[in-house]
Amino acid sequence: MTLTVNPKVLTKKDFASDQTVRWCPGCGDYAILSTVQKVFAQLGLPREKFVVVSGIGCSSRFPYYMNTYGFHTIHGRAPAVATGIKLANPDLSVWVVTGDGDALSIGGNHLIHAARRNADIKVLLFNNAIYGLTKGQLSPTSPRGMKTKSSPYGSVERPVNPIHLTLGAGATFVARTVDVFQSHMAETLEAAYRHKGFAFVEILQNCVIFNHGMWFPYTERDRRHDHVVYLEPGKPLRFGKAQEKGLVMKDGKMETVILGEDAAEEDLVVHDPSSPALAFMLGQLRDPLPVGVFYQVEQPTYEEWMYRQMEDVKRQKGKGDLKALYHAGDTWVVE
Amino acid sequence: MTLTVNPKVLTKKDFASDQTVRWCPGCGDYAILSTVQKVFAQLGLPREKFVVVSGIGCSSRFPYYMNTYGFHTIHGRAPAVATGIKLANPDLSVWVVTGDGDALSIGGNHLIHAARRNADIKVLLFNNAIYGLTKGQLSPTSPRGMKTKSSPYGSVERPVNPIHLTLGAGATFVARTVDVFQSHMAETLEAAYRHKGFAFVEILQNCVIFNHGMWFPYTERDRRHDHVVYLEPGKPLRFGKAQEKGLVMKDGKMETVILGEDAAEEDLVVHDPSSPALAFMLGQLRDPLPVGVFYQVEQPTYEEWMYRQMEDVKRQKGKGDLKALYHAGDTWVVE
Amino acid sequence: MEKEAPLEAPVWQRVVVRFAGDSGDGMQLTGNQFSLASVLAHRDISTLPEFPAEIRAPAGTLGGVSAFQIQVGGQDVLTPGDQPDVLVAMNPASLKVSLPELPRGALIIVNTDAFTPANLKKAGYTTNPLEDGSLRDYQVIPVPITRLNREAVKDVEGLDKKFIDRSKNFFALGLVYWLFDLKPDPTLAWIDRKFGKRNPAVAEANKRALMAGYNYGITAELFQHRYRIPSVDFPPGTYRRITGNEALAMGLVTAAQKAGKMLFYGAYPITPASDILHHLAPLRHYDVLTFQAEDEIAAMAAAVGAAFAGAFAAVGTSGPGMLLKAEALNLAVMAELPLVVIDVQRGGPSTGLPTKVEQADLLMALFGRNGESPLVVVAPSTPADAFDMAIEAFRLAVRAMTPVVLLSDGFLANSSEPWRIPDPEDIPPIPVRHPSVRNNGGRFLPYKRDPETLARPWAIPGTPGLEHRIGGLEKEPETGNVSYDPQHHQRMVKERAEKIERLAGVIPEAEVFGPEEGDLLVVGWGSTFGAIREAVRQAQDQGLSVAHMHLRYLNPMPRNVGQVLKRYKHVLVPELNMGQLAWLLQARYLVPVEKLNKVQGRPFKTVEILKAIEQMVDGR
Amino acid sequence: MEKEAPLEAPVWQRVVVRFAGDSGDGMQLTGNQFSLASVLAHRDISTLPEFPAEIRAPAGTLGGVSAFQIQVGGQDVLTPGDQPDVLVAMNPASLKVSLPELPRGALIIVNTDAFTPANLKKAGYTTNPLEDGSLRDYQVIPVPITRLNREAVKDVEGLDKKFIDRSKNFFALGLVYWLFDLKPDPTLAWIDRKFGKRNPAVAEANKRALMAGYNYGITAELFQHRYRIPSVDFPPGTYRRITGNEALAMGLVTAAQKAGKMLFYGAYPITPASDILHHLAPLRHYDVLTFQAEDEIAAMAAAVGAAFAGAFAAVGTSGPGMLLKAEALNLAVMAELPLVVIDVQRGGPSTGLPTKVEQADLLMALFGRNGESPLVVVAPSTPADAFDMAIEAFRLAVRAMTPVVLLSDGFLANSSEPWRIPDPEDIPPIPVRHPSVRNNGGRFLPYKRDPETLARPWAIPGTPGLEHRIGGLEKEPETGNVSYDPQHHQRMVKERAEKIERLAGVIPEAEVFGPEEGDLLVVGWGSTFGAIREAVRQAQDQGLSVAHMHLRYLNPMPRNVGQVLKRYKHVLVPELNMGQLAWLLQARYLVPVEKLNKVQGRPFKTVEILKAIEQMVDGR
Ligand SMILES: Cc1ncc(C[n+]2csc(CCOP(=O)(O)OP(=O)(O)O)c2C)c(N)n1
Ligand SMILES: Cc1ncc(C[n+]2csc(CCOP(=O)(O)OP(=O)(O)O)c2C)c(N)n1
Ligand code: SF4
Ligand code: SF4
Ligand SMILES: [Mg+2]
Ligand SMILES: [Mg+2]
Repeated sequence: MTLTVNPKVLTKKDFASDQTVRWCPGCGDYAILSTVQKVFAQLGLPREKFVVVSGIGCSSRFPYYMNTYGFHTIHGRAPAVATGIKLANPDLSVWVVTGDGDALSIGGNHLIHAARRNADIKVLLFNNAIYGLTKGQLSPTSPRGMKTKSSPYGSVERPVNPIHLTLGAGATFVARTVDVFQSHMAETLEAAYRHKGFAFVEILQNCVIFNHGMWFPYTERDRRHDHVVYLEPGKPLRFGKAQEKGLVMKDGKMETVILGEDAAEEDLVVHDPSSPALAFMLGQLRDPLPVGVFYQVEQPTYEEWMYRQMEDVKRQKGKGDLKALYHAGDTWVVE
Repeated sequence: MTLTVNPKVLTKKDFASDQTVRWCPGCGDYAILSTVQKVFAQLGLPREKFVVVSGIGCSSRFPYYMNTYGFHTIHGRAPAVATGIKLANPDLSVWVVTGDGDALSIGGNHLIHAARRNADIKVLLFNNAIYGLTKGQLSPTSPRGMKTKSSPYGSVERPVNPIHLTLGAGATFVARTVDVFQSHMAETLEAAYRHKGFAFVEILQNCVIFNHGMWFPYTERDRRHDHVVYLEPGKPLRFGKAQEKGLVMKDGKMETVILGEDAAEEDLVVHDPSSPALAFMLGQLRDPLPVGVFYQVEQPTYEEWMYRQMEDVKRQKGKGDLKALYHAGDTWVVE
Repeated sequence: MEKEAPLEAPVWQRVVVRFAGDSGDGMQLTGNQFSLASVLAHRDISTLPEFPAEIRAPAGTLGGVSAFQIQVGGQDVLTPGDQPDVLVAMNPASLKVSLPELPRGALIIVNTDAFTPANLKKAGYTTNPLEDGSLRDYQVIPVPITRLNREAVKDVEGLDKKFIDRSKNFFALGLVYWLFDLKPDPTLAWIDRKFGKRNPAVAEANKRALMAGYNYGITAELFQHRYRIPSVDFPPGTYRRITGNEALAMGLVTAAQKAGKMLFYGAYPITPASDILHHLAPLRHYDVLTFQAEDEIAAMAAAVGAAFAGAFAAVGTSGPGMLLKAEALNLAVMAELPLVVIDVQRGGPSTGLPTKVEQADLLMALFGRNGESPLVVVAPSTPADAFDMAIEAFRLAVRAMTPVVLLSDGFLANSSEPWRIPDPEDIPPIPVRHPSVRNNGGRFLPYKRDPETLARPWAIPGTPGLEHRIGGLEKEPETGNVSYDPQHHQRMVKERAEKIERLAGVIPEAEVFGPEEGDLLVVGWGSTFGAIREAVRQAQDQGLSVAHMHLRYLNPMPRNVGQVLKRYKHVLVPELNMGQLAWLLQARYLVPVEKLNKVQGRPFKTVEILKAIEQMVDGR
Repeated sequence: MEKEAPLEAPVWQRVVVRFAGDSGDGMQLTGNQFSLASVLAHRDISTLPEFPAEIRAPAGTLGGVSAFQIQVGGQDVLTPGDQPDVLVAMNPASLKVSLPELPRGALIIVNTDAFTPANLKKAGYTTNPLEDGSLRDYQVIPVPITRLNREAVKDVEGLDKKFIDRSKNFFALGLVYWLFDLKPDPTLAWIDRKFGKRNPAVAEANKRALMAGYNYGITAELFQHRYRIPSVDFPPGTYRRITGNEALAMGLVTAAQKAGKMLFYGAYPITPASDILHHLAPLRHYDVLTFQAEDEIAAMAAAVGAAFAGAFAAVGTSGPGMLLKAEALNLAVMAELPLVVIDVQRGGPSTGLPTKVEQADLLMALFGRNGESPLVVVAPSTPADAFDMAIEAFRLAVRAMTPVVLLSDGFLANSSEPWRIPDPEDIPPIPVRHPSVRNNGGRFLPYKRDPETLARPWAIPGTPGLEHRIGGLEKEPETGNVSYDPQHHQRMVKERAEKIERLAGVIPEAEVFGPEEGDLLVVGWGSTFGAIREAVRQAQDQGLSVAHMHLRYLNPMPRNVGQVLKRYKHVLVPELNMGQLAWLLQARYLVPVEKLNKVQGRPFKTVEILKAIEQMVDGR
């Protein structure tokens, strides 16, 4: 039996596994799955080169539905497992699918360390601001006051900001997209893939069962334009149905203006994904909510450095020889 | 035997325990210990109200030397233990002493979650950019290329920036000081104490044995002035022996200028600890290195919210009664 | 006019009923209402909900089946029953999933309307089981439930269309009420309480559905007989139903109040333990502080901190969480701080079977920490017992200044039984002493042990003059100062072990149910109690010389265990694992034991244990 | 002219020497040089360094003492010795710390210059032991080492003042070389290699100090005799010294190379395991990728990932780290991936005694994971054996597709012995198969087991056509698809256990040293090998009927263990814990065993075991 695969002819279908998808009807995860399958098919890489790694959560069932290599690991540890995979075989395209609880609560440490090391892995965080799989408890992205099974009188916690956290950890690529923004998500995922190094993509996702409508202010067709701003490198920050609004900087803070009334196009902030301070400021904004690539900077990847060092040492010392290893130091001979 | 303690007459000595201090001669930890003891004595709080909690590391031996309540816990978990202490008894003044490995490597997750929750605990991170206790391995703050026992050919990792990380996590107080800057450290610690909420203080510390001189560019008396800038709220950022240099903003970046030559006093950036973006930008600077309070904002603390909720519920529902609890729901009587 | 069932209708001592349908069909609610009606009619019950795997499977598939099994009886009911005598199947998938459990002759009430080609296909049926003769060994009662129900609610004013079919479970419930001669009133009242205000139309529809089902029973003459179950002579008192998770939550709160303490509960959600958190989180006015931590490590570490600060601290989790808690738990062993760790065991290893029962964490609880790390391990045997054991856990924790692990499981957690509500006044207080003066003249010695219990003093931060430092390094006796002295280590290791062993002096001896000596002793622990006790009872009824000893204390073990074991020719240890208690008993008492192991994510059936008993006593 | 020791000087089969001084006195270096000189003179050795607790204590205090003990012998030397025959004490603190270990009559060489009032005080002496008669039971050789050394190096040109006294350990070493009739040449050469280029003045000073000490021995007539130790008939070959940690590092690299694989080593530093990382990190050119993770969880998880991707993955840690690794290790059990987990055990519980030896993680290794989680556990018995067992661990891991836990300890880690360097060619390759074609016609079944080993195929990402998904949930057999089916769970639990048990068929039977049957069998595991073997040998020399069985495989156990146990009247199990192997043996084989337990952070002394043997064989 021959197993040759021609990457050129791959379609979305090729990336669908034979397992029944088991999310609740209407769950935002479906749209993400569909887009990821589509994007993967277009990347020009054969299926066997993809590894999709996840933790535990509704979102983390993702690998089962992808006809690639997949590993549904344990809660919060996917970035560490992915790092091991990437280090062992840098040839693979390694993707982490995770949830807000998985990545930001139990897995927070692995996320920030993967970010700072800059191993070339792509982290897709499905943020539904709730624990779906365990049936509706507070998550680190649930807003203060939110009532859940574990916070019946409202949350008393300040939520974490995933964009800020990953920027603070030193991620080289930080982006946000939304489950229902199909083409935006596709572009963002492709940008993440093209980025050489660690890429973090927050995907706002609707949980129909335990947190329905969490992101509606940003996703409902009629409101969307007024509450979402698309980040495009080198372009001024405009939004609104007729692109009539924009963002200006005032006293070190972002403010919304009406073009022509409060300000002119030249006054608007121009998006520069190479500026960490701007990215941090944009990360603070909730209305309008920025989507797109907040920050991107090219740096050598962790595995690049690691393998370069291995090669350097080999060049200097020659390929390791067990005999030499055993005989290092003082030896004596008995005859 | 009477145990009354008069907080007014406390001195530094009162805070020294009877245990022999066991750091290497010359270790930067001595200076920090001395300053902490001095500052504690001045805060007007009786000894029994202090709890010093630590993880594992050279730095984490700290509680043994403080004549207060103390808990030398396990590696990386001190912020979580401290949160439990504070929640159980908000009356206590809870201090965490930790190292760069303890807080940023194994304990990273607890640090960022303590920061975002804003429980009123003070975290002192002794940053010596090395694992001291385990005898000299790479730490998350060791610079790339640094040779250690675990990186004999130089580190291949991008270090973490503790200021950025805690800002990204949403800390309400972020500061930096240096082991040998005695009075600056005292001021900074006092500011941390006065801050209502989570306070993070990075203290650059010299490890004479495994990483001697790591911070010398900033600490040597003759070089200090040119490489350190003191952050003071509302003051322009000036430094240099004769305060002849300053920092200006250019294209969204900080740049050093010579006053009178490249720029005037008015051009200088004025420090505003309420601006997260400015704090983030300052966090990037390595030369000059900013010390002082990068960021401070007042927000309700975690335990405040929690206890307020407990009180609210009590007010609404009355103090809980076991009988009512047992009898909630459907019951039936057998006679 | 109500037609009575034929007079010769037998009296059933116990009947097992199973409601099964799609996740969306409200089977849990139905089962719960049936349980309630049964207990209000003074019958004993034991229930077992069966949820589908965590994520909602597509409607109508085998994976999406939700079921609720209940045994109702006129005498001690100890298990939800081996095999359903009555099955209510709301769709083909639920029939298919349940059928293997049914005995021949069982009564099956099916919603024929749901047996559409599409649904049959989703359930993997190629022919319709209602028509192909494959159910010939059962009494099938075909009822067009969906249609009848639509009829019943069609006139309800203001009823949103999407709610019409949602009431069909009430129709089925009404029918079953009639079948069991139970009054629909409690459910009618419940419907009013639940929906009356918020959505009167839905309330009305549900009530009509319920009564339509009940009346259908009266008029349709579908059944050969009704089930008559005598009522039980419960001891006088007020009763409620209680699940294991509810009982644990209430036990923890009670323990704290009995000590005049705040309850600090640290948790990170995990199936099947999350409900303990959900039960505790609303109890703020009971001085219950629930802390949802970033992970299990932090939950445990915070509990250690809270215990240090003087709170009654507890945590609850399941297997994977226990692993993450182990290091901070070990710190509590070393720091000698009292706290309670609940492990609601589920199928393993690794993520395993998150919603299923297993008892495979026993040896982990005992040995799953580095170094010699003795602590107390207890295990409730029934939901109601969980209340008592939660209190007992704190009592022992405080007495010996030690962490206590309480092993529950996924079956105990969710199954329910009637609970005679105690008077809180009757529960003895838990004595706690926090020293306020130095225990050694001018010095405070944090590790100076109580000569009787070997407990160290619980001096809490904030107390003037008792400032001291503790930690995870080995210590000098008494002072608690860090010490690497070989003799100090040896002594402290021994004292930590000894202090746990001494608790054997205050815990009750293990009770033996049955003859004092004989052919066979069946030894169990945890949630297998009901199945074992029932099997032993049946074996005794057959005249076999069999006794049952159930261990609620696993460490230390009751002081009589060794002697009891030796009084029987054979010992049988049934466990939902590969033989962990068996291993312990052999290691400790050098008594050979026979193992009966099941690792299928399900409780034992009585018959499985009975068979093993018969084989051991008769068979050789 | 060299004065020979009196002719009647006895020949010593073995001598135990202990170098002790302040941390700053270079005692480890001194001990290492002495070891080297001894082995180069064809003597057998066993060494034990003793570091002060982790943080540098103030100079001159008891806490700051650093010591190095070595047994040198003319026949099999199995331990560093119970009691030093010769003590070199560089200051009062080191004398005080060492004295309790010395037998009467021991030879004590003291640096009298260090016995200043200040130093005496720091050591807690109120009177000078050299003068108050308290050493009358020993042969004290007072040498003004500091002064003599200063004299020796005073003319070295360009010698920085601060280095003058630093060479005094070489003076002491020279003196001891003379005493043991050892050639100073290897050390002279070593000094040249080490300092010759970088600091010729220091090199010169050290060499002069060494020779001055040696010559002082010749001229001063301090000793009644020199120690004559015959040389050993080692089998021919090239030898080196090796510590346990070195051996493990080399074993791991060898295993990987023998499979043509990269070695992925995930680690988070922790005493006493960190040195394995330090030994591996420089081996980049051996395709060794060391990953210093953010914590033990990540180290383990990354290793699981690396194993999934096809690398030879290993991790190394100590007790507290094992707890953090448990969850991801359990994932490897479920995912059935091969990897090696090294636990260098130290004193516990919790942080415990980080630098000290203990064997208290055995039951944790076996049972410290939720659910039924069987894996392989092995334990090397000597430093050199650690090399073989590291390779064996990988061999078993790959054969059964399972994680393997290798239990070393703080004693094995740092002690050293001569190692006959193998020819790498003689080490058999480790066969690894990664499938490249589907194993079931058109489908790939990731859990289709090999009928002989029950191992599943190790198909690695990047292989076209074998795309598959694995995870921590329970699985359907063969397909590996998630399954909650009761029978699937039962079957998979059994198969995971069975596959480990089957390895008993390929591991060697346990060897018995001594009579095939008799009065007493002593059973041990791990680093206690030397002390037990030595004690058994001495008991046998006394004519006692005693044998020794040392278990290098703890799970599965060698197939003959049960039978061997039954061939002796009594069984004694000495362990550096409270009786963990003893538990295992009782639980598994129902054979009563006598326990000999020590938890003092120290290895057994031969005499301790010998006494227990005598009591059991003679005493009753
Ligand atoms: C160690 C451990 N702790 C807890 C759990 C239980 N658990 C499974 S998923 C989950 C959180 C899921 O939330 P999220 O990551 O936001 O994913 P979602 O289900 O919302 O997609 C939790 C707490 C677990 N599986 N393992
Ligand atoms: C779970 C666990 N892993 C590893 C260790 C070993 N360990 C102790 S301290 C330490 C790092 C110390 O570095 P840092 O926090 O920077 O403190 P420093 O000693 O430099 O003050 C490590 C890895 C441990 N004690 N526990
Ligand atoms: S619970 Fe929420 S997140 Fe999970 S599958 Fe259902 S809708 Fe999606
Ligand atoms: S090793 Fe470094 S950090 Fe630790 S005590 Fe010594 S000097 Fe200080
Ligand atoms: Mg979520
Ligand atoms: Mg450090």
